[in-house]
Amino acid sequence: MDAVPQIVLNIVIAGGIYSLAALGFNVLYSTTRFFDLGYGAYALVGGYAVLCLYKWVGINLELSLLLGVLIAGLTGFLTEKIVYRALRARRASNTVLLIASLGVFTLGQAALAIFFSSQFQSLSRDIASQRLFSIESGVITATQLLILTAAFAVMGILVVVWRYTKFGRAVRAIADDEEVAQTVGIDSERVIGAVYFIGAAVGGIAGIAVGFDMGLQPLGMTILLEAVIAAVVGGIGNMYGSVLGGFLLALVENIGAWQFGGEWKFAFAFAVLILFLLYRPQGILPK
Amino acid sequence: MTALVTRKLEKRFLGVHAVDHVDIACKDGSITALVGPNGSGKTTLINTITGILPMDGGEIRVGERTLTRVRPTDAAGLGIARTFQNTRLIGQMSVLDNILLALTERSVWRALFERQGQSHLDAAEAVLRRVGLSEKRHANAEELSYGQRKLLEIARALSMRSRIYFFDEPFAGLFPEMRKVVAEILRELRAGGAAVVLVEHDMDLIRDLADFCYVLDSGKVIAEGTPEQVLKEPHVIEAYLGK
Amino acid sequence: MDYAVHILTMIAITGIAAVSLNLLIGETGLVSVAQAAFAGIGAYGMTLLMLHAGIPFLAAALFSALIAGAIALIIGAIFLSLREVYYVFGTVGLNMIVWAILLNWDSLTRGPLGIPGITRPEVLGISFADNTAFLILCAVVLLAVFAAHYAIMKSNFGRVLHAVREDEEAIAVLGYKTEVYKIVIFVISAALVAFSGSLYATYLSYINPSAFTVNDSIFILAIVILGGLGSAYGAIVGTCMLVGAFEALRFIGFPASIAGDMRQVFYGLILILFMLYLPRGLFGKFRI
Amino acid sequence: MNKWIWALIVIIIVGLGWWAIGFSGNSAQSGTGPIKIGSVLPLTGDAASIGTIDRAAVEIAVAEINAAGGVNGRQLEMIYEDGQCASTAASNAANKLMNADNVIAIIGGLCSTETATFAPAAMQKKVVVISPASSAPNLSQTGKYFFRDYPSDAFQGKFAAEYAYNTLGARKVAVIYHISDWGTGIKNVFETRFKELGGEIVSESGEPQTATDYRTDLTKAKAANPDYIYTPMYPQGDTALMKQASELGIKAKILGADGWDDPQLAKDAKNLGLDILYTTGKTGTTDAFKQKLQQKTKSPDVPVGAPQAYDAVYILANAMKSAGTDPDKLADTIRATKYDGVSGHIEFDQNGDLTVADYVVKRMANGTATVVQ
Repeated sequence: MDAVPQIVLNIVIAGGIYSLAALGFNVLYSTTRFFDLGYGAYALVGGYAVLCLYKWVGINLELSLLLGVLIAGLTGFLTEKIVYRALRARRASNTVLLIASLGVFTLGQAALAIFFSSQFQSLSRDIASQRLFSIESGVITATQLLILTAAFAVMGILVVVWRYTKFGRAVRAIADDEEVAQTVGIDSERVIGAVYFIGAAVGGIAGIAVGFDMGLQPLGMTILLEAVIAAVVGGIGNMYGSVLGGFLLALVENIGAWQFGGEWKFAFAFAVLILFLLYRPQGILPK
Repeated sequence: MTALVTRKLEKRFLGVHAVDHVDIACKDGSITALVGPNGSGKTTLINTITGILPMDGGEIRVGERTLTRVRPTDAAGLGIARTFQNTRLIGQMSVLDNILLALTERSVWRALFERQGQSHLDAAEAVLRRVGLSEKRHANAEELSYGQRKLLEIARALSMRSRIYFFDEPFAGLFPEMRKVVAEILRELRAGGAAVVLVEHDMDLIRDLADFCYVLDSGKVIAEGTPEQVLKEPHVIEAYLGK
Repeated sequence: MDYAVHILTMIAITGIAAVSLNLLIGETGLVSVAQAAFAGIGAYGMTLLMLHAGIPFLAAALFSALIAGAIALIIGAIFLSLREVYYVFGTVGLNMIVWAILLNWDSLTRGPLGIPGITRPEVLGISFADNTAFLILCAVVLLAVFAAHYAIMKSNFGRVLHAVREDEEAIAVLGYKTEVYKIVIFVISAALVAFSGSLYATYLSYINPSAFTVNDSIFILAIVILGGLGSAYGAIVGTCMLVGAFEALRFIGFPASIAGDMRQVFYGLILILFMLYLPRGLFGKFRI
Repeated sequence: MNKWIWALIVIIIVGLGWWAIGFSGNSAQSGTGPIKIGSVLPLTGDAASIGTIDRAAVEIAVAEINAAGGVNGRQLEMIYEDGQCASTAASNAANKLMNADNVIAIIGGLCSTETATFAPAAMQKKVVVISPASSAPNLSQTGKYFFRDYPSDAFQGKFAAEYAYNTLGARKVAVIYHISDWGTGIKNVFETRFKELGGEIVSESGEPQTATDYRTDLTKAKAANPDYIYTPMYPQGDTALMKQASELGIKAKILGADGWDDPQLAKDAKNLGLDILYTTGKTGTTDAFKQKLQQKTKSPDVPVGAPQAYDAVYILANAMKSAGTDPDKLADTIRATKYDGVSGHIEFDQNGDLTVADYVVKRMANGTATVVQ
């Protein structure tokens, strides 16, 4: 079975992207305890921002990547400021916040479809010039390696920021109990705004990764589902968990696709999620 | 006959014992008071007994059944009715409907095919008159004052016609003449053979109503006995006044 | 004239789905993004029974509603023990899985090719081939669902649902097995929406998985939010506006090329703006 | 209580409003005014990239006919509605065209999902339907007023199977296909025919139309080391498939369907080191038409259905010149039409399908696609 190395590489490649998506979602959910479905839109904004800057305006790659991530972060920040802050100030219930976030998702996705058309567009300018690295009979391209390193780099940065900086402590305090954190003098509004910026920015990186590796379409549901499943399975509130969840999800999807065909990929991913929700809702690695 | 007994009941929050190996007994036809300063674990104790909070250790014996786990839906089955320190009523529902919830059939199938009968309405009318809320019957619960909401919760508990009642600071926020009505209701329940558990920190009420008394401090029972005995004990006074 | 009949028929069919969803979101506070999945089960169930087993429309529709209810019973029992937010995400997953099954189980559902040639119903000897007659049938079924909604909410069961909506634990302490109540209303709602699927199938005479996606569930959710939580007639008004008003856009020369996406933008806006400024919706009776 | 009354008012307004619109739109086609024709194509949603360009082709044809005096002096008025490649949207769109605009004929459904949804109603309403791209086999039994100048999958699947087995000598074929009425349709016919000839399908895996990750499917296909990989997929899936196939170093040759007939794909395939063949309709697509289309859409794509849509308008116009607007006469005239258009020679059988559907095979090499057979 000479395909095994390639399958392993497929899992590793997909795992990288899923981990990035999960890390961003984990940042948002573990702090605000709120399931923001709009996350799917922030990720897409990242990808499309780079498409617009890099391919249409023609800015050089590194700058457009940076701007793309910032724009995605800004989208998340503004959405929190305009929509969610008002709702939270009114002590709105989780249901209200969830429905509003579903609105943000639908609106974001449709707006992108109008501006960028619903056609499939790839970010990589010249498809063929990838430097390839072959391990046994499996092959991985330069972009994919870059995405992998980005995933672990982002995880590392987040772990360091969350654990060792004053900002990180403030975020964890809010994650435990927002009121208590406020009494201790943490300006929770500003911190949550910053957390939203970071979470959406990481989501943007994931969107860009998908754009380069496979291609962009104004369908945010795929990346949203992957992010949520990986984050929950891996363990909400635990950065290592998100990366573990990302690779686990990639493993299950690829094995499922291998044995039963690609069309059942989503069904498998959801089956895993539901199993975890029932028997281990806190995920593999504890908070 | 003791209606309900707890043996080494425990409830921990992040390792801290809110309820620390508590043994209490509530006899039928008597008013048992749980006394103690704020934050001594009185409310946590009855939340654990009535299943709102899952217990972390010990057991509860009701009649001959011994339980190490109580879920909220089990409370009524064990013959327990209760009120809450800060009321948990259905705010956007009328006063009458809040009472009917306690009167009508619990089983899903009967509920689906039945509407409240005249007997339910009469019973509701009676209990609302008893707590002086008759003319408020069509108002939404959230429109009532704090005291009125407390009374509505007491009325809801009465409608359960249970064997064991937990009242969590039922007198808070009531006008003096309503405090007399509630005290009378407690005495009636006791006379009717029910086991009444009263959480209160107003010593005059305790001396007036309670047959037996447990004093709690930071999750432990530090004294038990009749109100007179308990109030004389030095460490009780110190626990009360010292803080 | 026939176009008006078509739109009113679509309003009636979608209205059935909206009223049944209101039982969940409006009355019980259970957000479900799987209504289109159960409509799909109803549509495919009825069609397969009618075409392969030769069962007449009415029996097939009733039976497919039972099938949808049975599936809802199993799914409900599993999902409703999940915490509120995960439950909602479970319903999104359910819709994705049902759509994937309809799309990929070629031997049963012919997958993307869909099932053509669904004949118009013959109920009690009356043929509903004529569109106006079919509209009346849809209106009757909508009224029946509306009446069922009214009866449920007027019964003791309805009062308990409203209590579950606001403070489930406080009601549990009174001795109500709230899990069972939630499962039963989940099953009833799934069975009722299956009828909208059956009517949709006979009306168009062709069904295909593209009509039962998560986006369709989001559309019905937007209708109920617009119409107002906790009011059946609000759901119908919401349907009139979102189905009726939107079709009118075709006449104002709204550029067809972006009309589809503009609708999605509009649904998104409704969900956001109503949650911000009018959580009760237009005719809702419950402030979530 | 007043809420209830308000709700009733809104319901009545919307209901009556529709009733009124219904009545006003009832103006039958007056003998002299412009002839109203409808078009249902996916302008948004999954197949929007193809639908928008097919619409451009229809616009060019209508403009040309009107410039040349229209039909017996009457101008053609084309009304475009969005089918979204989904059944509910297509039904609403077609219903509006048939019942509010009272169109004589409809050019469209691109996806078979759209056509299969509104065609039965069109047959009842005696509206002629000419579909430029719906290839699902079951549409052949639609009815008297249904035509399609695009070969049914049955032809293309069979042709590809025979070509692969006889000419290419392939014995073991892996299949990667798009799960859609078009993709699944061709796949089913191809597999049955290929097995009849004695070939073997070594692996089969489908992906939704919007999928972007084909790595697992390719790995599975590679592991079965087939002679050829048959890929009936839409253009966007082909781009991703090619890229990932070259990344995975797939050596097996690729045989595509007409979804690959797209100049952009040929350019992308230039230096991917892949041997790609694909079958497509024998379209003598004149370069003149391609220029006109590319100039109007400002995009190099000439996707599936564009030439057919252009021809469909001409066939309809020519038939109306002699048969007028009576549906039955019109249908019989179209059925008898023999027309050489930009999409090739067109003749209809009694089902409204093309009688002759011959295909060519093209190979993608250094940036362009050249006919092989």
